[in-house]
Amino acid sequence: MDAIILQILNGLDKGSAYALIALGLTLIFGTLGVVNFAHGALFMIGAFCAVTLQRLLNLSFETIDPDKTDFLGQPLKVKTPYVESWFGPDVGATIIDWSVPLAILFAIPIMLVIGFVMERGLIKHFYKRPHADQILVTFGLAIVLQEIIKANFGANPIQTPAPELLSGVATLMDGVVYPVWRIVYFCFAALIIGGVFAFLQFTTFGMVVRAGMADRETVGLLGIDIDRRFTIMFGLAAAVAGLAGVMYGPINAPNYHMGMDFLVLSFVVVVVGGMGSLPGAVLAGFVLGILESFASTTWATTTIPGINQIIIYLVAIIILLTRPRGLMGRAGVMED
Amino acid sequence: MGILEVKGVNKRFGGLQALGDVNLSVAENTVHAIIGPNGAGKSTLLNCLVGKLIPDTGSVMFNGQSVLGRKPFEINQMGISRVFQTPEIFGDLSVLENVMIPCFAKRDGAFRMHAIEGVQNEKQIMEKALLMLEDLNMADKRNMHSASLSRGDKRRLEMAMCLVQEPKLLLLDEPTAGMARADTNNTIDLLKEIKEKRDITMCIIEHDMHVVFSLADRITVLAQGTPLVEDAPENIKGNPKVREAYLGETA
Amino acid sequence: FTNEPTGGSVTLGFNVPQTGPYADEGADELRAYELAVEHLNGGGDGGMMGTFSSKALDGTGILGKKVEYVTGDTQTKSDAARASAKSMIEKDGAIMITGGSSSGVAIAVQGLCQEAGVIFMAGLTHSNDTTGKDKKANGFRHFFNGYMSGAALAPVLKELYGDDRKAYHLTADYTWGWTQQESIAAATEALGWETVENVLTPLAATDFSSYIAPVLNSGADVLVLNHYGGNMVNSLTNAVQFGLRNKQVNGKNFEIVVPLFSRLMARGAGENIKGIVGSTNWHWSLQDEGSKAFVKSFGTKYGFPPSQAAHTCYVQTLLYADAVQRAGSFNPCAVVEALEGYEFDGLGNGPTLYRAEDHQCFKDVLVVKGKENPTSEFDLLEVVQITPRAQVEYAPDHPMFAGGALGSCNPGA
Amino acid sequence: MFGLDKKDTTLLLVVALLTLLAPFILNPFPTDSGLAQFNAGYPDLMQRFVIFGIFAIGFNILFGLTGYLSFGHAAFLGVGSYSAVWMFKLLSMNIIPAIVLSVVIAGLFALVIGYVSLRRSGIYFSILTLAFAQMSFALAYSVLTPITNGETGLQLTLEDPRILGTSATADGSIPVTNLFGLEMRSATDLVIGPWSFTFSAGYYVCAIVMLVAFYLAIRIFRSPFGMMLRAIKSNQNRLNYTGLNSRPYTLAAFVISGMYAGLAGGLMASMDPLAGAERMQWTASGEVVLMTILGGAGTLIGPVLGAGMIKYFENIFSKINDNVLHGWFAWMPDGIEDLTVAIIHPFIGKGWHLTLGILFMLVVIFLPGGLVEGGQRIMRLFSRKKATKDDKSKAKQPAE
Amino acid sequence: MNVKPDFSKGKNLAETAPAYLSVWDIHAYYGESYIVQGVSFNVHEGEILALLGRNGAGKTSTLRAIARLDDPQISHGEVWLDHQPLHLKNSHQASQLGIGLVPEDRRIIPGLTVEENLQLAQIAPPIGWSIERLYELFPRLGERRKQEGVTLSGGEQQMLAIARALARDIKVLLLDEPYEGLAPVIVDEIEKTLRLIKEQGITTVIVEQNAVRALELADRSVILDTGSVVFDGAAAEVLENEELRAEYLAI
Ligand SMILES: Nc1ncnc2c1ncn2[C@@H]1O[C@H](COP(=O)(O)OP(=O)(O)OP(=O)(O)O)[C@@H](O)[C@H]1O
Ligand SMILES: Nc1ncnc2c1ncn2[C@@H]1O[C@H](COP(=O)(O)OP(=O)(O)OP(=O)(O)O)[C@@H](O)[C@H]1O
Ligand SMILES: [Mg+2]
Ligand SMILES: [Mg+2]
Repeated sequence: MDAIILQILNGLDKGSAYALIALGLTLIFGTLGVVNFAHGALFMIGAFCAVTLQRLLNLSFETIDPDKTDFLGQPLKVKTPYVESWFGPDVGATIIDWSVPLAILFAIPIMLVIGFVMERGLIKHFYKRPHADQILVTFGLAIVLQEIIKANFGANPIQTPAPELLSGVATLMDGVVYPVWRIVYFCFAALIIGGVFAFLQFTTFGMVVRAGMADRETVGLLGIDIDRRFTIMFGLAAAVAGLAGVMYGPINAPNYHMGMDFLVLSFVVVVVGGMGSLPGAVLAGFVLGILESFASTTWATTTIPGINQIIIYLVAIIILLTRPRGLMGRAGVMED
Repeated sequence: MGILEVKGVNKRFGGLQALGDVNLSVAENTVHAIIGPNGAGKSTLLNCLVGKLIPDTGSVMFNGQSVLGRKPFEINQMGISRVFQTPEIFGDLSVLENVMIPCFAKRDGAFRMHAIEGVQNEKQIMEKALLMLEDLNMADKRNMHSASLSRGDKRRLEMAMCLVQEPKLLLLDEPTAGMARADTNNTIDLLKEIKEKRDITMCIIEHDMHVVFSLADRITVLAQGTPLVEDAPENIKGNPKVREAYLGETA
Repeated sequence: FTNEPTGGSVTLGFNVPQTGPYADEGADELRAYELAVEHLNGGGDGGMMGTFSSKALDGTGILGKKVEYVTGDTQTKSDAARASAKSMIEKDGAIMITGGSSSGVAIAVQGLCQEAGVIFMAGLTHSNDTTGKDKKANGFRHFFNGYMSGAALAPVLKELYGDDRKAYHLTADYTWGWTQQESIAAATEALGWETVENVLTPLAATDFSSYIAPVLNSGADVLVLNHYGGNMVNSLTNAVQFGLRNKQVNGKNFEIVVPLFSRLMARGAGENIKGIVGSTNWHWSLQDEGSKAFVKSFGTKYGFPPSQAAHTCYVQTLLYADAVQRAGSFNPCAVVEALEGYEFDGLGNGPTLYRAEDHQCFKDVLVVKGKENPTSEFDLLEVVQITPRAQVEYAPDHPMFAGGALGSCNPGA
Repeated sequence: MFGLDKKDTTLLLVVALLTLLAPFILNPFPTDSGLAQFNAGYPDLMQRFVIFGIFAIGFNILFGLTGYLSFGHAAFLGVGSYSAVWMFKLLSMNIIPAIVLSVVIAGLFALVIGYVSLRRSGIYFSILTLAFAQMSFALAYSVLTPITNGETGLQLTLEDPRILGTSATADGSIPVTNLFGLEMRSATDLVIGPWSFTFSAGYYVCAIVMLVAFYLAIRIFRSPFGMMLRAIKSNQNRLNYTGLNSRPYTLAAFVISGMYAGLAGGLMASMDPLAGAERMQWTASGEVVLMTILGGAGTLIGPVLGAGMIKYFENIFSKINDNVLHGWFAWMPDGIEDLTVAIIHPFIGKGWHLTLGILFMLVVIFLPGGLVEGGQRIMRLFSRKKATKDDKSKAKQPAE
Repeated sequence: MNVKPDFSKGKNLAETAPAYLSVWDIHAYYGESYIVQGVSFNVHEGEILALLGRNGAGKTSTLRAIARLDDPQISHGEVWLDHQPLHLKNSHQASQLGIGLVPEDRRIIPGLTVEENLQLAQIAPPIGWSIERLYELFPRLGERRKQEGVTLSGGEQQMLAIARALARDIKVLLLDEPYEGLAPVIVDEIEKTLRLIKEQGITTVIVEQNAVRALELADRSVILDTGSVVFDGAAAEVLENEELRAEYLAI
């Protein structure tokens, strides 16, 4: 029983990661109709915003400790972060400890700017081009972004731990413990998803963008500056992707290709959810997350060997064959 | 017994009764016009004939065979062709190719692997397509990208695509809408000529009364999904119900 | 024979992952190779050439020919690695190929070198199969393997955690993972440990939570992570997140074991690695003369200490050069002969044997532990024990290694 | 000639000439010069060019003509490779049965996957194919290891029970793949002055297969079948109302392109008898998509160019290291040399991905039709003179 | 008698143009093809202008150029609306300045309901008729407000397209074949509406194949042939001029 509850929690947690990434992707892909292979890279850049902030906070001056030696036998240089010297060791250490939550504030403007620049400078010219061209250009961009990160941060993962207070486990009920940060992640995802839904639901923004997607020209004819809205939408999507990345850091240490790892999966989630449907993407994220969790139990893998390897794809196939447009897709979106 | 027999067809879209108990019999080698106010269900009826929609109840017999439950391509192979209300053509292909494709469908059936022999060797088919284009005054545009035709030309192209198949039953949904008067007249002449030359039955939907009265042997007036009257053209003009529901004062 | 050097120089092929998740390891390997070439050509301080038991090398290249090299990218994919190796052989005339940082790649390239008739000096490859069922006459491995990890770890584990333990294995679902799991399970079961469960995890997995959660209530009190690279960093991080480190089971502290360790991975795992036991081929803090010399010349040139991958690659290059020098010929068959059954010392692992039967090196194995209070970003592991060579040796026909045949050396065209 | 019109015949002849002379064309630089690094005329890479060319040509029959974007085509290539290697292991080292089997098996595989996936269109189709391929990859990597040899890839061993042939040669090695005795690995070198050219048997076998494949592709493009496929891309709805059943057409295209992929896989295994699971991964499927788009989707020669371009970068740029750079720029003054090397450094060696990424972006931004469009623009530059630019002379004045 | 546009090359039209909407010497291209070849005409405030011509004459292209839609590309030429240089604006700015276009293929936005299609028109200022008032004008739309726009019948879509233009506060209404596909009763209805609009001082340019109807409604007429103006004068004049009608309009 406990095991089942745990797997449901895991499923929800995985699902919230999928849903959050898919949410950003579906804004660009399902709504703007751009096959954005750089979305994974945006997620990755979000995570590296946290890494960068952590590095910035850890910027240190060096003092020599004559008692110790480094690997070449020379006196060891000891580093003290500036933050600690400015605010005192305790406050400084706390600030460093909280670098991931702080990175949320840091990442939002950065991701918005990246989103705007990307849209204005590049994607804008590709709305009317075939999907194939969009794939090529965004894939190229993803590679470039990845390589830039790799050149600066290396290929190995870099830990961005959660603050002390939010790490460790929480006892949810007797015998069921769960990592605190994962609970935080789930709540955060729910918050962002709710926020985006509200924004698109309670304003005409979503409708206008959808309309612009279907027929830019006519929307322009009705006096609406659709370009600006597309840009905002793109920035929003980039910010969502980035925040998903920032918060994901403490769960798995960021590395430069984490985006690619998630890319294919997030496309699957979006499509299974149904093109153009935000709730669909979120629902599919959770469905796939939970199923994946259950498929990795020993019971499942002994019943059907290898099921954990293929579950997501298998479910995707079954859903797409039984429901022509995924879970909640709209007719006519990217069907040709 | 007509070539096309529609009996008791009903079609609902949610709460809307688009077709209510439609009965229609089209005699062979005649032109049957269906007219009626906008939203009367004319296009919907046509959709039920070509397999785009399946009626909720009722039967549709063509040449003694039921068309219900068949796929659009099967129905076409039975001998029903349709011109759509908004032109449906192969925009990426040239005008000539657009007309050749139905020729292949006519000759080879719904599927045949012709993967090796070049198109340019299909002389007969090409000639047939060209002749058709000449009939419609479009031969000079044969190498144009069909997407860049003007709207009227697109309509004519679609007509060519249907006529070249020499269907037994040709369904025309507003074939002359958007066509210049001169071309409308040409089209009328062409349809008349075809009717005389070939064994063809036509079902035509039109709002242009000039076209309707020049061509139709019989007219059905549809209103709110049900046939209002069915009669010869002379009688329709004078029918007060039709005047009120459809023609207005100016007709 | 293939690519016989005719001019004044000889070309070696360094085939390392330059892109993909192992790019950092590849970069470190490449540094080591460059250093080795420098030393072979008489540059720098000579590094381990000074401590090497064989004195055949004299700093004038190999057999008097200046050593040159070409590099390529394996992308950690068998296909790409073979393509890159082939281009070195066919285009650049490389006479020896070395490098790699995964077993799949090593075995694929080893097979290629056998067919093409050049020598392959494996880089970082830990699977039993490399010198087991997939061994090849033209291929040599200096690095240790899964069996040795198990044999070295077992006594230490017993000492640290007792002989009444229940182990839960998470294993990467591909050949390397399986062979390592098999080796470790065998070694620990011999101690009296019980293997509660072995769960295979997909290679593509990034979040291991759904594999870790069942561990909590399984009754196991040790978790063995048969993962490498990013998989290992993630599974370990997840295990720590779930509080496994602070858990008490069966009245004992819950423990995590990572059988194959590397410093680069340890860095990726950050805080989570502290106190976790594993095995490694070599570590820069070793105090023998060879290691000190190597760390010094590497550290001076690059500003940080070498990784175990760098070490094994450097050593392999020297060993190859030395074998040619001793054989007096670049002919692969002569090199094979010179390396087979060769005993040497002074390269950082103590007295070492290149066994003739399977071309595997036998040497001491290090058992290490994540350091609690590192003094620098490199000082992440501390050596718990140096397991003597005798303890990790096995018969060439040991069941875990059986199946393949070395075949005969192929000098190529 | 060959049942093609003049333009296509010229194209075919040009391609044939280029492929057959590739050992010369790809090795323009003397062996000892610094630029020899850019030579691509060695057997393995030349084989890769044509094999991936075949793969991309086949992919283009599906994607370029019908517009159905398969994201799982690498699965067919992988299946082809596995079949071929098994044929080598079990039957004979002759490549003919191996290639035949790989084409057949890949075709069957494509038939099954295509039959299911083609029930959907657009992005839904893409994801279905992707899912099938990813499942094949995951299974080949793990559960199916007895058949695929998992991570390591399926290789020949000294114990293979080869029915027609020996398990091992007299000197204890694995026999070499051959075409009725002509060994695929055999090659002859031709040295002319400082130049050296390699003629490899394997390459010419691949090249001839590619020319046949290319020729067939032209015939398909120009056939009524090809026209139907383009019609499907343009307006599938219309096609159905015209009395044509689009399903068997798309399925046929899918199977044909799957067979091309299988052929490529079989050839790849014939040149180098190893089949690895990564060949089926989504990145591999993505690669052929990129090749096709980069070269120019829907054009005949584009995919081959795209394939060549990507493989060239992968194999040539990745091998340039700082050492080589210093070699090239040794003539510069030291400081400037170091600076130049430092500037180029990020783009070569381990940075070849970066260069490739930038290249993708540049091509798609400036040459919307891919490399082929680049070629056309150059051609147009030469024939510019004819084009009248004087619009005003044509412009009529408003009616009076 | 043709009215020669009262301006000449080079002068600042804003000062000299007597007209409300001035189209001066516009040239438009689709890629390489040269479609509009120097068209000029003036429209006075509150006037209805009928722009006539055969299929492919360039009527739609001219309207699109005025509304500043992306393609065709205007190479040179100017369009002035009430002293504002429209040729320097893009389409949404033109719309905000008061240009409303009812496109020939209606361009109902897929995925949106009837009501959403109308709401969309009222997002950017200035806003015209209220949605309720539009439903009064076209009750059929009111009944179908929750239906997806593109599933409307052809005629209903046409109504929606016109309603959508009126939902904005327009100064100039550009109608591209507004009567196409409409039942005669509805045509009467719309004609009445257009007269109503005219009374409110809105300027209208109407392109229509049903030339007689358009000319009866219009004050002035411009006839295009292969991209150039061949007639510019009073509407009544065309109706009287047999030759003109026969040559360019085939009526
Ligand atoms: N898919 C659908 N969903 C809901 N309602 C529909 C759908 N298709 C058609 N309708 C409605 O059914 C009615 C009949 O439509 P139909 O297209 O048959 O009219 P029509 O007689 O062809 O009119 P017109 O002359 O204007 O083309 C219309 O009111 C239309 O709004
Ligand atoms: N996108 C396009 N690309 C190329 N040519 C085009 C394009 N659109 C229109 N044309 C061409 O421009 C010419 C004029 O087209 P336009 O649509 O302006 O004519 P029109 O007078 O509105 O005709 P109709 O009465 O048939 O609607 C036509 O010959 C058409 O072929
Ligand atoms: Mg209709
Ligand atoms: Mg028009």
